Amino acid sequence: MSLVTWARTRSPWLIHFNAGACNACDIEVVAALTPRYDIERFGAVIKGTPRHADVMVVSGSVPRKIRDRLKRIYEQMPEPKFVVAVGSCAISGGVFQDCYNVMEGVDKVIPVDAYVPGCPPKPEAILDGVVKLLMSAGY
Amino acid sequence: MSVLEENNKTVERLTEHIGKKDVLEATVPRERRAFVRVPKERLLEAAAFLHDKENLKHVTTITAVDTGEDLQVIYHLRKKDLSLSLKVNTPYDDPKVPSITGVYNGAALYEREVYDLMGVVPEDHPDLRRLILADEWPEGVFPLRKEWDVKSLRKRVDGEEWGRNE
Amino acid sequence: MSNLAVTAIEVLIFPGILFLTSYALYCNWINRKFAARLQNRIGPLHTGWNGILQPFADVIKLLANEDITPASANKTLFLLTPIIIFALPLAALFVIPIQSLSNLWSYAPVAAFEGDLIVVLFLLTIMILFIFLGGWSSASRFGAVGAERAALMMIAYEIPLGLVAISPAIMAGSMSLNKIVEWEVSSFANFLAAPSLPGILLGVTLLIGAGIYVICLLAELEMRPFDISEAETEIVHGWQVEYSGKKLALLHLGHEFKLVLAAALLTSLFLGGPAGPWPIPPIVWFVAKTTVCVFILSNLSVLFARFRIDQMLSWAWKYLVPLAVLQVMAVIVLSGVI
Amino acid sequence: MSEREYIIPIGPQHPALKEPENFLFKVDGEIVVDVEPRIGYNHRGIEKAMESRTYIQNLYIVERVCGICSNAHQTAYTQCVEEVLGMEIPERSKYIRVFVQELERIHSHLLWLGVAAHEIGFDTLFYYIWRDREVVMDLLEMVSGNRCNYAMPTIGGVRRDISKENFPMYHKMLDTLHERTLYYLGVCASEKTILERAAGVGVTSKADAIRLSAAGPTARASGVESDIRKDSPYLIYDEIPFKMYTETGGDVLSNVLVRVNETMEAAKICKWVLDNIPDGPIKEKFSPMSRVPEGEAVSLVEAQRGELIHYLQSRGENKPYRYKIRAPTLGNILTVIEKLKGGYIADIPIVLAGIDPCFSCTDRMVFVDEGKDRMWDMNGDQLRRYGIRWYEK
Repeated sequence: MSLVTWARTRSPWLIHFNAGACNACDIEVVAALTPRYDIERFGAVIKGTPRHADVMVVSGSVPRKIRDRLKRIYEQMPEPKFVVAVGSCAISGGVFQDCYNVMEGVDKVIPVDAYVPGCPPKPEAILDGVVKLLMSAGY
Repeated sequence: MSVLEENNKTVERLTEHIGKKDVLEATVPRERRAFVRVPKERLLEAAAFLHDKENLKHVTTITAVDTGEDLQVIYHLRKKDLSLSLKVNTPYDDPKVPSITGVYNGAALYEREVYDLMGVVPEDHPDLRRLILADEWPEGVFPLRKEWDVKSLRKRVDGEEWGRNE
Repeated sequence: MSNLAVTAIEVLIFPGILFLTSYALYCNWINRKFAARLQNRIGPLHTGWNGILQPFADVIKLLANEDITPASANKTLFLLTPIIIFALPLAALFVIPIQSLSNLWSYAPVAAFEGDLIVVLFLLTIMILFIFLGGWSSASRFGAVGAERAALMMIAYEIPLGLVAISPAIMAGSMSLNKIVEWEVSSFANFLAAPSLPGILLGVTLLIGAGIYVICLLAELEMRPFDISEAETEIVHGWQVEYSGKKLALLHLGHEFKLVLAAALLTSLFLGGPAGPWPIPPIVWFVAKTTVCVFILSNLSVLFARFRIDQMLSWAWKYLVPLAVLQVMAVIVLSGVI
Repeated sequence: MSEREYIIPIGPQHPALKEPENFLFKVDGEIVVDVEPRIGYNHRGIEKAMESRTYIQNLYIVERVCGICSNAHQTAYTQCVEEVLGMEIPERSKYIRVFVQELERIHSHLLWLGVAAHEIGFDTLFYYIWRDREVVMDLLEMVSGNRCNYAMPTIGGVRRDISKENFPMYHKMLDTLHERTLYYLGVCASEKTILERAAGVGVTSKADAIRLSAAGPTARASGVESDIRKDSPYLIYDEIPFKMYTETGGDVLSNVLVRVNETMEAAKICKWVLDNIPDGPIKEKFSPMSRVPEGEAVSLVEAQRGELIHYLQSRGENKPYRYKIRAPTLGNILTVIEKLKGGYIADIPIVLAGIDPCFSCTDRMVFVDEGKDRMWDMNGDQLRRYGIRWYEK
């Protein structure tokens, strides 16, 4: 494992993007920051701007209008970049399949590296998803 | 006086004000709920009466329903102990209703919402833009109307099957 | 061994660039860890012992990341700003007395000259100008607002910062940090030998000065409650919003150098610098004292909510500036007595 | 538009908004001149979807209108359907619904309080509040099996019972919550930096709140006595002794005080429910293919963010003919625009957060307007123009 790889797996900076989620996933992502779960133990920090981030945590079923924004935010991230789809909606549209205004899954818009199922997944699961992604993302 | 009697009184007073022949339908199914239907020409009068005289100062929302024969617009007005739904009908080919934003300032966004999704045009609305609908959304496609189902809507808007492949 | 070789080692390795870089990363870890513990969290844990390598990993990762320059940014300025923000505090650190290589018990700085305090203060001010330019050149609206705020903030805290830093210099009768530290050591020894009322008064005055200084440093470091120029929830990351990859790494390192510089200045001006009782060498004292200073800074920064820019400005002009002026006047009066 | 003004877009991806939303602010230096909300980034087309699903399927989609007020939406939905059915649900299930609803109120208000602290840059308070919020999350998990989206109410009652052996533990946890909330009330009402940022910021007068039909805590913070639990009692709220809190300031601080007081009141309601819950069955039968007779119903529920209305029109099928949801946030958007005008950029996040916006609720029926092109013409300054063009990329 090279030094750079080591550094990357130890320092995932996240950006959280809500692509039309029902908020349940989002509050669980935020809960992962708080004292009981404390994602900073793994060196992960939530950043506000895509330029600073390595991993994008996306929740939601991607409604029609957010599609371009999602792409744009993804393109603004510096390489190498990873995407974690959090929640059933982000994976397949979940309960919103067959709604006229949703994309049914983040992977229809941008490449996804890890999926965290659940409606909503617990904060532990989100942490686990991020850590597993880093441990296995070709390193 | 019980709440139910009070509610009945309110509806009676409204009927008196509008005139019996113009109240097409008036029910008080249970306490704190009432449904009244008036012709759309009398809507403003009824709304003003309810706002000024009956103290229904709060507009909860506006619902539009595609009944199959015409469009029905339901104004949900509320005060303590009564939620009154004021209905008007308007035909497909001339889907205009008077705007109640002058009486109820809080109705501005709701009227724009029904304008977008059902194609109900509130006349004299102070700021009636295509605020909510996207620019690329085709003109004249109102997704909540019964003529569209999810599949045909997607086909019409995107020109192809969109999203999950069946 | 020529003198030149010793100086080269001093500049490059110890107590020069290498030491300062690792020390800056250490201070960043201390800051994060303290803040996390005060917020009931654990903070970095799995990277090295108790996460001590976390800042190192962050910097390495940022250095390896793609470097994006927005199409509409002013390329030259955008490139220049991180380099300057990285270099300025590093340069300023060379005049801080830490540890000399020629003698284990000496703490003569790498580059000392009469008036180096002025240079440090000047560099601190220049840095804000470059922050302003950096934010402006990124052509992002958040960047512009952040830059504007940074400049506004500078107007508020730069004056008390300078005034308070001068007061130990007045007592020492020198503008050299090294001389100020020497004066502190000797006068403290004198005071212990023969306590006097003016001595106590002077101590209290300088303590007030140190308090003002800490507040100004919080603003200088853009730490809460003065992180107005990079307020995450308001204007994303303010002037840093567009930087990524190597440039961001430089900005980070620059910020951490600034933290070290702030702690070192606080130590040198008010806490007797790296001097301490005999069998322990200056470097240990330096590390211990600056760690305490970082602790104080991070402790204060988690205790408050962020100020609004107008509140901060009016507050600084209403209370901080007059207090700093009074403090300096008191020091001048006392210097006549002693 | 004058030379000095320029436009700051907030959203749809912005740290202050945990949800995708777009507000366009015209600012003059640090002062906000005008605000234009663009809602619709979260529009999923739920109302249309509900018309093609059966009543039982709709339970789940209605729950996911919003993950924070999921129980409020489900309660409103089940009430609507039960009213059209003419079904009287068992007494015990009403108590359980109220219990979960009030727990959800505690969870939502604490969440909001933490986020509000985060918005004014007070992260320490945010972490402390969210740490204590985990107590109510645990409690909800024990009661329902999930931390969010509890799936408790169903048509005809509730899906799960709560067991008596756990009541002492529930009581203890509620006591903890009450005590911690009291502590935070003290912090919020006395800590100087919070007062500086919250008092007198984003003021709405009582007259404006009534005129713009503000709802829920936002209205109550302006002194409007409007609470569905009192105005139009549902379930067993007419039996529960509880107090409605109002403040007169209409600013962010009043919003905080109203919500914190409500949190403590909700804890008391939960304890009352535990003390008074009757024994009995918990649900009536309603099969997935059951038809609902022709009729219509309006259901009002006091969700955490204010008055929530569901309207159902049935035509005797096993699917609704028309279903309409209006979440409280849409009712408060006009109010928040009034609040923001003339304020500072720095106050935007806290004022926006002040109404506790929940756009995933709001946007089920709204589309987006990007309308970027308009901004181009309005923007004279070359550099700012660059900024916008960059934003487009």
